[in-house]
Order: sequence, then structure tokens, then C-alpha cells
Amino acid sequence: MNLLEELPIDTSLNPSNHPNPSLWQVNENSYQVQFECMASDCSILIECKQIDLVKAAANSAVIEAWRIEHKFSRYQTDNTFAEIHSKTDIIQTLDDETTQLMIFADHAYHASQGLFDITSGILRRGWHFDGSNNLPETSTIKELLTNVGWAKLGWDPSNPNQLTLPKGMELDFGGIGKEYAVDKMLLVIRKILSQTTSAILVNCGGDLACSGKRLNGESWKVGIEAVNDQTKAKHIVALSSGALATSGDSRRFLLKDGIRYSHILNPITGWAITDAPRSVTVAAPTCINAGIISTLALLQGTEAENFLSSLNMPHWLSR
Amino acid sequence: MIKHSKPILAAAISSCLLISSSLWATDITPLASAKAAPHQTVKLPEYQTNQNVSLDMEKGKVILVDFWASWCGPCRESFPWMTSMQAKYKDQGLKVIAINLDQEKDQALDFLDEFKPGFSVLFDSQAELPEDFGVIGMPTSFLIDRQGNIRATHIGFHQKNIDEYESAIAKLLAEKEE
Amino acid sequence: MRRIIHIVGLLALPIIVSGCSDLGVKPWERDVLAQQEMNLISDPLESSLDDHIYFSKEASSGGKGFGGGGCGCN
Amino acid sequence: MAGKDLEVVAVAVTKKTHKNRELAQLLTAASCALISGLSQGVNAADSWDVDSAFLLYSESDGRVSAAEPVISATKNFDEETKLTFKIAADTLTGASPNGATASDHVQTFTSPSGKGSYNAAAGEQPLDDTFKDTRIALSTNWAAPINRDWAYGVGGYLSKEHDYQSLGLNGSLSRYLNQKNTTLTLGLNLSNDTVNPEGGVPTGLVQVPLSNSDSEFTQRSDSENKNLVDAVFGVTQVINRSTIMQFNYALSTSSGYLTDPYKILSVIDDNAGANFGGNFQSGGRDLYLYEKRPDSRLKQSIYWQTKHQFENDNILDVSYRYMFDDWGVNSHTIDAKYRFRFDNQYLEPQLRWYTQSKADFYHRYLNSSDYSSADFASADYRLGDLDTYTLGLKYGYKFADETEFYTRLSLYHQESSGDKGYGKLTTQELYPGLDAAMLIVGYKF
Repeated sequence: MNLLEELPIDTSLNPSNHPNPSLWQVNENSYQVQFECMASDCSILIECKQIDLVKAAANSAVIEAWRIEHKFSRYQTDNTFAEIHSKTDIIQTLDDETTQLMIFADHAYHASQGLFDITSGILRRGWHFDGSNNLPETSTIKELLTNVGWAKLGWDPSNPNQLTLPKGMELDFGGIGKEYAVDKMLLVIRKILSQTTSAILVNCGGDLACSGKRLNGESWKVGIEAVNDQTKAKHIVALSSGALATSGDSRRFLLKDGIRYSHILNPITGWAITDAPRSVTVAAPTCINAGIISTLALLQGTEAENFLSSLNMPHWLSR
Repeated sequence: MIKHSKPILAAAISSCLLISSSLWATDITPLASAKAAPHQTVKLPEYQTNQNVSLDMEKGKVILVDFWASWCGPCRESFPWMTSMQAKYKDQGLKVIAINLDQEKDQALDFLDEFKPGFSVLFDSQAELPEDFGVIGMPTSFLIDRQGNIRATHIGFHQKNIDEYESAIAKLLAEKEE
Repeated sequence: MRRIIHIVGLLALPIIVSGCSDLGVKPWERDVLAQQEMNLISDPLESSLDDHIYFSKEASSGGKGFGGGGCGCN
Repeated sequence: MAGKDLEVVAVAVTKKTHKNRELAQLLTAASCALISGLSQGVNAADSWDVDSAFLLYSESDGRVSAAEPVISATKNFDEETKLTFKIAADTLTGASPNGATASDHVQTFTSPSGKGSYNAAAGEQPLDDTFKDTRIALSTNWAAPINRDWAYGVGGYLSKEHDYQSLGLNGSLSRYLNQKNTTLTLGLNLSNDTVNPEGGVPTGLVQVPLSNSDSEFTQRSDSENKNLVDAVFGVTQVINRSTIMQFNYALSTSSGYLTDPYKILSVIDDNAGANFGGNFQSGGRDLYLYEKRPDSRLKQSIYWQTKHQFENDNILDVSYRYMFDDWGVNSHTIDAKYRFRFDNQYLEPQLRWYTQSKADFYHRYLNSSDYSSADFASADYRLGDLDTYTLGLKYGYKFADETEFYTRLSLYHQESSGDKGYGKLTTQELYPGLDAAMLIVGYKF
């Protein structure tokens, strides 16, 4: 793989000050773009004859990913996330994109009977997944739970762009943000390359989506990271369409009395899920779809396998 | 245009929220009142393989049957979309079959050469199928469920409706197999 | 004479309209009609230049058609 | 008992499986709505079509010549939704007949502004050569479907020259029937025009004064208005795979100032004597009157057009128009084009024949004995008995990238006829013909 060039991106479109993406040539008519986003190493593989289009597509995709990252980041003061949380207990109007994400979160909340809840982010304040055995106090969790619950939001699906956020509550799009960014990047690239023949794979730290088969008719071969040995791929998955997403807790957990507490928290009990699989990978038409199913599978704990097999969706699981 | 389409989309999505059991605004015909697709056994030559194939050979899959012709502008627009749908939902069991109705096959071949479809194309140069399917515009596409019933019909191809088309496909794919 | 022509002309209109239902083609038989050349006004700019000349040289103007034909897609 | 328990468990599992499947369906659809839904912003694959043409028009004997570039750009939102902008400019130079008859002596005419004069030699058709104008016209049109059965269009235009402005609005509504084989269209066009002639608006049927110091000039108003309402009802019918036909009925009313402020009439002496048939003298000079037309006009027309493509791909395009109005003008127009098509080229001969009968108030000249009793009069040959013929040949070339170049040369011939006059007037050529050539070059991309 040869480094061709750096793709300079205007600083105004790089609010989080990432290094510029780099463009690599893999083969003739096959390119890879590497960049950072959402604390992951991301790459875009594009097979296409027209390098100028590849560059244009990569540029737009990276800008899109950085835009999403910045927009919903919890660590910024000048973004949409901060703006939403600065207005509590009053009706505010959400932009189109946030509205659509809220609609999605609503469906996910109801479909999972409350197990997926974007208001549960603040529970993390009670949990420190450092591999130690320090479980939080029950009272701490109870306290935090008063500010958790999708149903407590002033939000109604018939008027989805109006939100009243009760003081103390927090919305966390982090659980779906990376998958959403992957899908959006693929969309942006596809659009730019729509007039030509191409094959695309977008990968952000294991959450990935492709445009279809490779130009030679073969599937993309994707390695799923093993739990114990992060350097060696465990499963090789052949992906010819759609997307993959992986959820897991291989690096973040608590261990007490031989029970492994995963970093996945049940928003109803406020308690960490025990006996969850180490990692779950799911294939679905879109990355956000794969991501939410894999997250829900983790939340099933011991029932994860049964849950996944009942869905009839391709999946790979390791304990 | 862009400004215009988003509220429509938002309206479409929010309107489907009113239907508690389903998310889709598309006009999917309920199984009970759906009609079986006609001419499922008629064999037509396939562009990619030169074999004669029929719709019933794909039974068990969700089939998007699209009637098109090379001279039809919207058909041109639908080709990249159908290619991407075929790629995206192949593993879930989607089969896109585009039936060409050109009377001059050469024109169809030139078109296919240019657009390189990523889905199956059949030639119906005698127009055996469209009458009974009820094609009333070009293109017209029919979504056929795993049991061979016509469950949705789309006349024309409108960029602004592609999310609706895709939702219909996703819904039929998710319907349980019997 | 003039009146007769008027009446004949106006009578022809409903006859043509009602006679139409038997005419026509199937949606997939519009290949020829879909050609740009088969638009009733296939060169609007050229027609507008002609109309401009005739308008300034003759007493009659207008009354002509508007586009029509095309692929009649969807 | 054990069997029963197993059954219960099995049912529970099936139920759970079923519920999970529904959950998966719902999430798949919600994801797809989220991702494909937001894709709208990146989706617009809109394209522009540009159509441009240039016209050169030149009349024989150095009369009017005109150059007109025109360009239109259409933004296609989809197959049927379009926004078109068009801009045209034209410059006219040269001389046009002022309406007076030729005479056996040199005639002197006051220029329209009243600031000068021009002459016509004995036996020559009087031409006003102060004629010079530049026009800019802008128009825009939006066309879109309402649903599968209905479509509409709206548009507006503005045109401006130094002595004339026109502002218009138009709309149309179409209804498709019979699987789009029949289209009914109703079109409406409203226009408001302002004339502000050089030298002001002259008083009709009053003697043309010698100069602008005359009270006829000083009392003039600067401008006049006219309003036009046009309605067209049309039926377009597909006859068979290669034939399409259109039938239109149009009604057009105009009201307000419909007179041509620059046209005049000669008054001819019909008193027996030496000057019988000569220019009538008034105030020691030849008498010319400003023309005057009625202040309303109702036109109706019937139009039929058919296009047919033959087995060999050649195309015949024939149209006929019959038009009549309450000014007494009747006209017939037949236009035929036949396109020979070769691979990416075509050759198209064109023929057009037009004939009109004169308006009731058209007079080649007025008589000295009764000119003062005329209510309306115009000697504009365009309101007289007129036959015109156009013979053209068009050639076009289509490039591989679907752009098209074409050029056309047409010869246009006019023949007027009418009352031959009396006395000295009979020796004058009252109805000179006109020959003109038109060259159009166009490029579509």
C-alpha cells in the first residue's frame, strides 16, 4: 500500500482538529482513505477507476463524519448537543436531523420495551469500568435513575421536532452515532460515485457498511476482533451487501465475586448487565440497524444467543 | 427542492407513527386481499445468462418486478437505485427482476451496456406480461412477497419517494416465512 | 360562409374528443412518441423565433399549440 | 403432564420468537427510514438543459434587418418538473413602409418624433427609415405534475424596448385521460402592454403636422396601454404508435390602444380634374392622416397539428390554423415540414403558406371626399389582403453527447393585393411585394 497524499480539509470543516485524512493506493483502481473519528481509526475502501472522484467522495465523507461527531459530541460547548442541553424545561425546536434521530430512538425504545434508552447515559456517572471490583452504591443508582427514562421527556411522536428536556436529564446519541456516521458516509460516497462503477466499504472501528460486492465479484472479507487476543482476527465474515456492527465489553468491565459486570447498563434497573456475551456482531441492511440489534443482544445477558437466533439475522457471538 | 422534501419526509414518517403496529406509510396490500402475480411460469430470456427464466423460479424470495424500456427517462433514473437495493438486501432475500419491454432489442442492449445493471433483466419483447400485471405507466414496479402475491405497486420512479419504496421492500423482507 | 366555418370547427371539437377513447397506445408502446423529435413543438426556440417574425409581418398570431407527446411515462 | 408443559414452553418460545421478529422488522424499517430519509439532501441529481439560437433576418432592398440571439435554460427536477428561464434580445434596423402611397412627386414626411423629416422619391414606396429598436425579453416558466392525472404550468414574461413594454402572466392546466393518450389543456395568458411612442401618442385620423411645435404634438399624452387576454383550450391525442395530433381552440381579446402610432394614410384627391388620383392638398401640402384602429379586438382560432413518423423514421409535421376576428380579418395558415433522418443528421424541408383577408377598416388610401367621415382607418399592409410563402431547409447534427447543432435558411415572400386606385394613382405600385431571408443557427446542450 502506497501513501499517495494527504487530503487537506479546510479547518472550518474540522471542528475537532483531527489530522488530515491520508489517501493510500492499495492496487490499481483500489484506494484506501484513513482518518480518525469518534475515537476510532476509520477507513474507507473504494474501488473505482476515477481517482478524482475517489478523492471528492472521500473528502465529502470525512467532512460528513466529522460533522456528525462534532454535532452530537458531549464534550463540546458550541454544538447542537450543548445547545439542546442548555435549554431545559422549555419547548425547543429540533433540527431535521436531530428530529429523525429522536424518531429512531423512540422506535428503538418501544421495540426494546425500554431496554434501549438514549436518556440512560448519565448512569455512567455511577459506574467506573476499570476492571476493579468497585460496584456503585444502590442509593447512587437510585438517585441517577430519577433522571433516566425516555417517557419522562417532553416529546411526542406526532410533533417530533418539539422537545421539552426536563432539567437534569441528558440525551446521549453516542450509542448510535458511530453507526449513523458510517451509514451517512456510505450514502455520501455512493451519491458522488453514482455515475461510475465502484465498490465501497466504510469501516469505523469495526462498524462497517459496504455498497455491494467488490468489483471482481467477490465479497469483502472482514475480520471480527477476538476477545482475548486483539491482534488476531477470530471470525472472517464474507460481506457482500449491507453492514456489520459489533458491540462488546472486551476492554471495559467490572469483576466482583466472579461475576463479570459489562459496561452495558440496563436503563430500567440502572444496573450493569451480567453474563453478557463479550462481543456480538450482527449483519443488517444498515449499520445503525446492525448496531442497535447487537446492543439489544448484549442487553439480553444470558439470553443473547436465543434472542439473536430468533431474529433470523446473521450474527457472530463470543463469550 | 431540498427544503421542500424534508417536511414531506417528516410528515410521511410521523404519519406512520399513528399506525401503532406498523411503521410504514407505504400502501402495502394486506396478505388477505393480495392477488397472486400473473404469468409466474412464463419463461423469458435473461440478459445476463441467456437462459429462459420465470418468476416462479425465485419463489420464496421477495421479488421486485420492474417493467421498463430504454426510451423512458424515469427508468434510467431507477437503474442505479435498483442496483443498490439488490446489493443491500440480497442477503435478506430480495430479487430484483427488471422486465424490458423494448420492441427493438438493440436499443435495450445499448442501454444495458451503458447502465450495467446489478440485477436480473428479462426481455419481454412480445409484451406478454405487462397487460395482465396492469402496467399503466413506465416504469411500473410490483413488489411480490415470498408467497408470490403482489403486495405493492409503484408507478413511475420519483427520487422523492425512494425511502418509501425502500421501506416497502424492508417490510416485505421482514415478513415471516411460512 | 365564415359562420359556417366557425360552426363546423366548433362541432369538430367534441367529435374529436369523444372519438379519442378508442385511439391510443399502451404505455409500453410509446417508444416512437417518446423521441424528442415527436414532441409537437420539438424546437421551442426555433418556433418562438418564427412566431416573432410572423407576428410582426402578419395580422394573425398565436392560437398554436403547446408541447405535447413525449413518453407519457408514469 | 410433562408433554403439556413442553407444549406451553413451545408456545411461549414461538410467541417470543414472533415478537422478536416484529422487533427486528420495526428496527430495520426505522433504520432505513432514518438513513434513506435523510439522504434527500444529497440526492438531487438535477440537470440543466440549455437551448440557444441566433436569428438573422434581412429584407430585400435594404429594408428591415434584424438580429436576435436567444438562450433558454431549463432545470429538470425530474422527468416532468421543470423550471425554464429564457432571455432574448433583438435589434432591428432599416426602413419600413409608413402606409402612404407612392406618388408622382417627391413626398416629404414628418418623422415620428416631429424633430425632422424624410423624403420618398417620385414613384417610390414611402419608407420610414428612422426605424431602429432594441428589445430585451425575459421569461420564465414552471411546469410540474399535480398527480398522475393532472399537471400545471405557470409563467411570466417581461419585454422592453424603448417605446414598448409588455408584462405578462400565464398558466395552464392539463388533464390526462385514457392512459395519457388524451390530454386536455386549458391555457390562459394575461398581458399588459404600454406604448410610449417616439414623439408621444398621435391623435388618430388627424393630419400629420409639420413639426413637433404643432399643437397636435404638444397636446399628446406620453403613453397608452393595452390589455390582452388569451385562452386556449386544446386536446392532444395519441392516434397510434407513430402519430400524435393536437386540436386547439383559442380566444384572444385585446383592448386599449391597438393603433400603430407610426403608421399614416395618404388622402387621395377624388375631385375630377388635373389632380384626380393625386395626393390631396391641405394647408398647402400633401395630406397624411395618422391611422386609427378600434380599441378592441376579438380573435378566435382553430388549430390542428399532426406529427407522424414513417416506417423509415422520417417525420411529417403538418399544421393548419384558421383564424378570424371582429376586425374582419380571416386567415388560413398551412405549415408542413418533412424531416429526413439519417443516423445522427437530419435534413428538413419546410413549406408554409399563409393567406389573410383585409380588415374592415383597411384602406390603401382615403378619398378626399369622405376621409373626414371615417371612424377607423389603417393603410398598414399587414391588415390588407395578403399572401405569404415561406420555403425553408433545415439541417441538424446530433453529437454523441446528445448535444445538437442545427441551421436553417428560409426565404419569405409576401404579396399584397387590393384596390388599384384611380386616375394618377393607377400608375403607382400600391402593393409592392416583400422578400426576406431568415437564417437560424442553434445549439442545444
